Amino acid sequence: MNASLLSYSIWIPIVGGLLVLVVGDRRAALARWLALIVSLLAFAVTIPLYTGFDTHTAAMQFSERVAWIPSLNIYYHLGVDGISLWFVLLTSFLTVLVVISSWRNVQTRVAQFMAAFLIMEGMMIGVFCALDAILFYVFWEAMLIPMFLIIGVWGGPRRVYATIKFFLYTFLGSVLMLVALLYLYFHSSNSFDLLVYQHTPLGMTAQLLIFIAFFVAFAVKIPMWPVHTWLPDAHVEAPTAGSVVLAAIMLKMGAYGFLRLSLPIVPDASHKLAWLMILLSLIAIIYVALVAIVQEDMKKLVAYSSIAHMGFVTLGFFVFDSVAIEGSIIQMLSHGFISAAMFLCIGVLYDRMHTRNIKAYGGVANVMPIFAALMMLFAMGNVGLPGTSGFVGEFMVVLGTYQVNPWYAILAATGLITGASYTLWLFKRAIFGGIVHPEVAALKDLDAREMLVLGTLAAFTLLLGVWPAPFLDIVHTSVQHLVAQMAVSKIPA
Amino acid sequence: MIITTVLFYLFSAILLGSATAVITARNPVYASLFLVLAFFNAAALFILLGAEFLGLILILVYVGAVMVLFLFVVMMLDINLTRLKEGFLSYLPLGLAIAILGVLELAVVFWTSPLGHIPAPGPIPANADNTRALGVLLYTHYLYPFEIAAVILLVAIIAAIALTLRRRQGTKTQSIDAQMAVRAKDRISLVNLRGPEQ
Amino acid sequence: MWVFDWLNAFPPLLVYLIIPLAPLAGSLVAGFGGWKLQEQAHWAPLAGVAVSFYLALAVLFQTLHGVDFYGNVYTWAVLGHLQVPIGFDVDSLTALMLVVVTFVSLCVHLYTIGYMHGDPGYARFFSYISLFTFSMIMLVMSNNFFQLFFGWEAVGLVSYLLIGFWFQRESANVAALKAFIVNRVGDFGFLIGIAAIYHYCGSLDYRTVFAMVPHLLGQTVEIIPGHPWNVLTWIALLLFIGAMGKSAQVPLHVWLPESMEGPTPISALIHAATMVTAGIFMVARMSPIYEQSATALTVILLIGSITALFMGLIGLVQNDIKRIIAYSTLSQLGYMTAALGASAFSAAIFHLMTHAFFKALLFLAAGSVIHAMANEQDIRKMGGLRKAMPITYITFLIGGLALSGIPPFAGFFSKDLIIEAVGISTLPGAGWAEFMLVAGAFVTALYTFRMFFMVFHGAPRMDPHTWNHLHESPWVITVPLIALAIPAVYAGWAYIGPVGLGHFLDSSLVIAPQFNTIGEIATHWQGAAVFLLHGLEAWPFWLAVAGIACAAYFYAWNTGLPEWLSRILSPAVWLLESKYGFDTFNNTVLVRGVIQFGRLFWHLGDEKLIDGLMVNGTAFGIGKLALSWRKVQTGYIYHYAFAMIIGLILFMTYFVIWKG
Amino acid sequence: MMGGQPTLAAYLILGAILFSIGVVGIFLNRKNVIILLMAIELLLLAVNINLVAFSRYLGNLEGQIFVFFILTVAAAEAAIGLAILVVYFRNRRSINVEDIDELRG
Repeated sequence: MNASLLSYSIWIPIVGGLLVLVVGDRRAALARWLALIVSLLAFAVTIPLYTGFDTHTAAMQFSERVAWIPSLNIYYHLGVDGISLWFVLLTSFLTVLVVISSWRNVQTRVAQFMAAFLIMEGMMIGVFCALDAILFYVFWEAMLIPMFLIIGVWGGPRRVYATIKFFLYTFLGSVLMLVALLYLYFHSSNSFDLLVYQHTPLGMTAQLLIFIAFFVAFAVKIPMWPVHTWLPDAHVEAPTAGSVVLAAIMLKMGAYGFLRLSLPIVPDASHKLAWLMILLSLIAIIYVALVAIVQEDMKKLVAYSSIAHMGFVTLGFFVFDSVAIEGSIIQMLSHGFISAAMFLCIGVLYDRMHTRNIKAYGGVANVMPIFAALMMLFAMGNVGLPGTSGFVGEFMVVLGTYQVNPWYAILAATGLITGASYTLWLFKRAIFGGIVHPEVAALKDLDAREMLVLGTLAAFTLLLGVWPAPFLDIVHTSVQHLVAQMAVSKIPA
Repeated sequence: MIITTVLFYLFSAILLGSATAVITARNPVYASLFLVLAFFNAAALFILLGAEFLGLILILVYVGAVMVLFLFVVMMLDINLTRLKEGFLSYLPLGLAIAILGVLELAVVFWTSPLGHIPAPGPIPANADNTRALGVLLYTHYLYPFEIAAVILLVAIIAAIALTLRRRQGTKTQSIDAQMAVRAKDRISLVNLRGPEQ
Repeated sequence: MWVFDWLNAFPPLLVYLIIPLAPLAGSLVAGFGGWKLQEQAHWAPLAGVAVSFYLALAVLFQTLHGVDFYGNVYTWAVLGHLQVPIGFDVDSLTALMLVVVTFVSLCVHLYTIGYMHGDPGYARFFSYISLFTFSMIMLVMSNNFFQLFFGWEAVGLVSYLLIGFWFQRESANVAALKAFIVNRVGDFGFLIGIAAIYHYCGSLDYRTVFAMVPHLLGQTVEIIPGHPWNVLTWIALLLFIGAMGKSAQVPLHVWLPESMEGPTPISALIHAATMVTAGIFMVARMSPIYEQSATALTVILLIGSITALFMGLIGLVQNDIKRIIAYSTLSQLGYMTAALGASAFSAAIFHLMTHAFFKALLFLAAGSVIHAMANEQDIRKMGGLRKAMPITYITFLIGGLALSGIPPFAGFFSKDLIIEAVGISTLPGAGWAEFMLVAGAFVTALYTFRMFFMVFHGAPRMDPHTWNHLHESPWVITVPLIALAIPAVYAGWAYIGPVGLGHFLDSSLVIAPQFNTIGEIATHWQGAAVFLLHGLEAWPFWLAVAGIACAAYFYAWNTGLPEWLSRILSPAVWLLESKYGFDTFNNTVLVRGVIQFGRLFWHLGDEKLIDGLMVNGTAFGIGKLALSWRKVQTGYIYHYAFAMIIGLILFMTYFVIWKG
Repeated sequence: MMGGQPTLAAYLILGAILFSIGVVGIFLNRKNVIILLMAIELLLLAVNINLVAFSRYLGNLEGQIFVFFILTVAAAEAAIGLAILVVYFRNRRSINVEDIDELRG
């Protein structure tokens, strides 16, 4: 059982998703329940990963390695370490919430909708677990398809533009990554093993080119400035559940790629181009935050805030300080909870009012006090208030960044101010205030299902903020190992 | 041996001249006739090179069959020659330039490369049997390609027939397969002229 | 003391833990059970804060006997090589702060029962103020910078929630937002300061950091290349930016007057007695760092005294009773900050304490007035209230006298001590600072009694309906007033010895010998009575008396005079009424600037350049290119043949000429 | 060319010139499919001369074998080409290449 846990967590949702597809849209209720059961089962399967995880080693755990295409040396090779474990758990956990949250507000093609999410879950877990370059690439690209369908089929009025933009952006980036992987294949005596790549000596030019290829793929996914403009469009058009998965998990893929591929495989190039990455991260933190302030559409606002928050993540990576990198990972995890919650909150409002324009709201707190309280918590998390998860990562990144250059820390810390500005201004305009629009007066507070979803996320937001030690313990050894690895040049003497 | 050289230049000159005539002739009939002449000279050159079989084949197959086919088609079709000659010379400079360039370059290569100066082999022995040698090679080592070549020819024949075959409309001929395939229920069809009952 | 003896049976950590957790529990009960408890929601928070107060007293007595505590509760996280604990540092400074915080909080809880009665957010309000008490206790009990920052931001959050408590009001929301963001600007500096501390000391633990201070003395940092700064100055100034935000020092003071949009009890609790003094507390707590940097102390001294005088001046032209008190709070915080700058940390803490009592008293009394006036806050519409509200009148007078620094009330001792310490200080600019502080004494008395006379004396200016319904407030409001009035009277002469000058705080504070102003005063110390007599001969006292006399003359007897004066001095009045233009500057330059930049980046950067030019531009460009390239595809076979042949020849040429 | 036999280069240049004439033929008669086909025959003939010459000078009969196959394929090509031409003429009453543009986008 232990030996193939990862396979289970990948394939249970995928097979389950196919089953849901077979059940069909006619039997929507059955499809929903089946999807819920599958997602719960998939989540249950990932829990032993945490309980059985050995925090003392940086090696891959729960490894599986089976020949897949022997003639090309391609293996079905899976494994998790401290860096990827949380993302596997986050994915399986959020899928449960996503299924519950879409219980009622998706009424068309229910089975297909649920199936898309389940299949996507399996693929995303696959990305986080894959240790074979081709397997990684296959999951990486395959994951786009369900998301493409989710936005394209269940999306808003401009969904076609958004999906094509989303698809082209992300696909274009990935292709270069494939080229880099193939180059590595020929340079590592025909291996597709990502772990082998970490020990393959590479000259500076090769490293720089590989880094740029990876950078394009991952920067688009994160997304970093200036390749971020697909994200607001995709978010605005995506259904709530799609936004949740997009923000909470898919954005993490790019950052994860940096950690798993760029930093260990091309450390010298990473060092050499760190200034560029830091520059782009700081631009994301400052520029994008300013753009977020003036948004009129709630989802766009949160989407831009996601970009700004991911700026902290990439900033943390490229100062090569273990505190900062751990902070970045925690920031990613925290952003997984908080951005998911923010999008769900907006979804709650959208379900009732069918508009995301901030001006259409105002005074929601009068009629939806519980909702307002929960959203205030998430807003504070977004602002990065100590005691919520949002603070931990930013705090660690600033701490770690200061080690390298005080100016980086100073510029990054302006995110504290701008973050408070756009989040709380949104809150003031939408939630506080008197009731101006009669539609708002008719709003109903959260029902039990919504409360369950948001409450769970709130609990995690607080837990991670009040006691991040257990979360960090998992990450610690792997990050130390990574930092040690990064310190050694790979350029052949 | 001087005679060989003289013959080579003679045949070559006629070959090139007739080839030039082929591409410049106003009338396709003349063109094909010049082509025939070119083939004859080429065949002579082949024989000069000791490839009698190929030379003969060239005359038999090309002159005897292919060129006749050309002539046949040219004469069969009622071709508007004036339209075809429009802009005849407009591409001449380009074509000439490319041709001269190509010839010059090839000449340079051939003159400079050692390949061009391979010493001429000795005279062909009197008892040499080019046809037999080719036959031995064709029916042993190149048997499969030879068979395939035969199949290609067969395919070409069938394709040419299939392409040009035309079933004339309105001719009264017996369709045997249609007669064989007929079924009882196809013989009569009952048609309700009144339409459905109200 | 015998009432605390039974606590010895418990492990000390448990006792310390209960101090913050009791209000937190009260807050959770009120918050989650609020919709069921409704008007009974106050019991749990009240009980929680009462427990805290009781234990805080116990802790104070312990520390009086020299029992300190320094330990960790749990490890929050291990960051790289850095262990970040949640822990407590309980010494005399903490104990004193705990008592002040829990005492004022208890009074405010009690007062709130009456003041917020009938408000739909009754339970929510109690939940918030208990949560605030929890946060503030965490802040003062912290033994490391992380937890300090946690408390720091958490009090900011509760302050935000409470200022915007009446969230239906636009002005309250704006004020809340402003308070949070301005505080965030301070926190921004504070966070960088913490990062700097981590960078240089490798730890966030107070004791470890303080132990590292001697090693940092000679180190410099070049934030701006070519300008080496002393590391400790850099750290001290960064931390002080945080203090400027929280303790509302110029120019980060703009949020405090507007925070008066919140209900009065929280104005008393948060925006007078406790939260705003967090900055003062923090600097005192970090005295080992600040004492090593004369530059930082000078900056603090000047900013403090500028705040003290110029914010007090604005108080002269305000008409909203709460705003007047708010500006006086700003001014008094300036005094405290100036004391910090003069290294008179104990004086600052002492003033913090007395100020907590009399300012909370003033606010609560003002709240009592507002309550009686049916939420009217404009002093021009009051007058003659003393007959209707005797208890409020007396307590307000006590508070006012204490604020103005009239002996023997509490404020006199603490303020005089500060002025004297600043006078002794040898820092550059200390002379100016002393001048501003002394002048501030006059201004303080003037605006305080202007308010006093306009509210309680003279002819009533409200409508008859309100006049007829005037009544003294219920006991839940008056009892806290009386409870606060007592220390406002006696805390000065009773505690100036031990707290202001004595050795009670010595274990918590570090004072460098060259800055030891308080030590110098202490050498001449002959008891509170002598200090008082000495004070009667000094400028500040007579200026305060003059201020009261002026106020009495202008606003009780010759009420036409102020108008005439304001007409003569109209440019000055205009300057004061526009609050020196800080708000205008912030709104037009900063806020609008940020929004303009945001729009620019969005429309020009994102939409036009990135999306328009790069993304859609690429698509458009490829389309164009395809259109033109399509023309090459003529469909004529001979064109393709030519292309092939020409290509072939070109290749051949290449090989012949370059490779041949 | 000192008496004796013509060199290999002579044959190869003959082939090159013949090939070039074929190319010029294509350029000149770009509209007339029949002459185009004839030009192609010339090109093939040039190739064949080269092959036979190589075969002779290198003493390797395989060159002639290839000529044999080329002849086969060329014959097949000519047959089919002419068949297409006939069909085309039947449909369009023209063999002008410019009229062959049904597949043009």
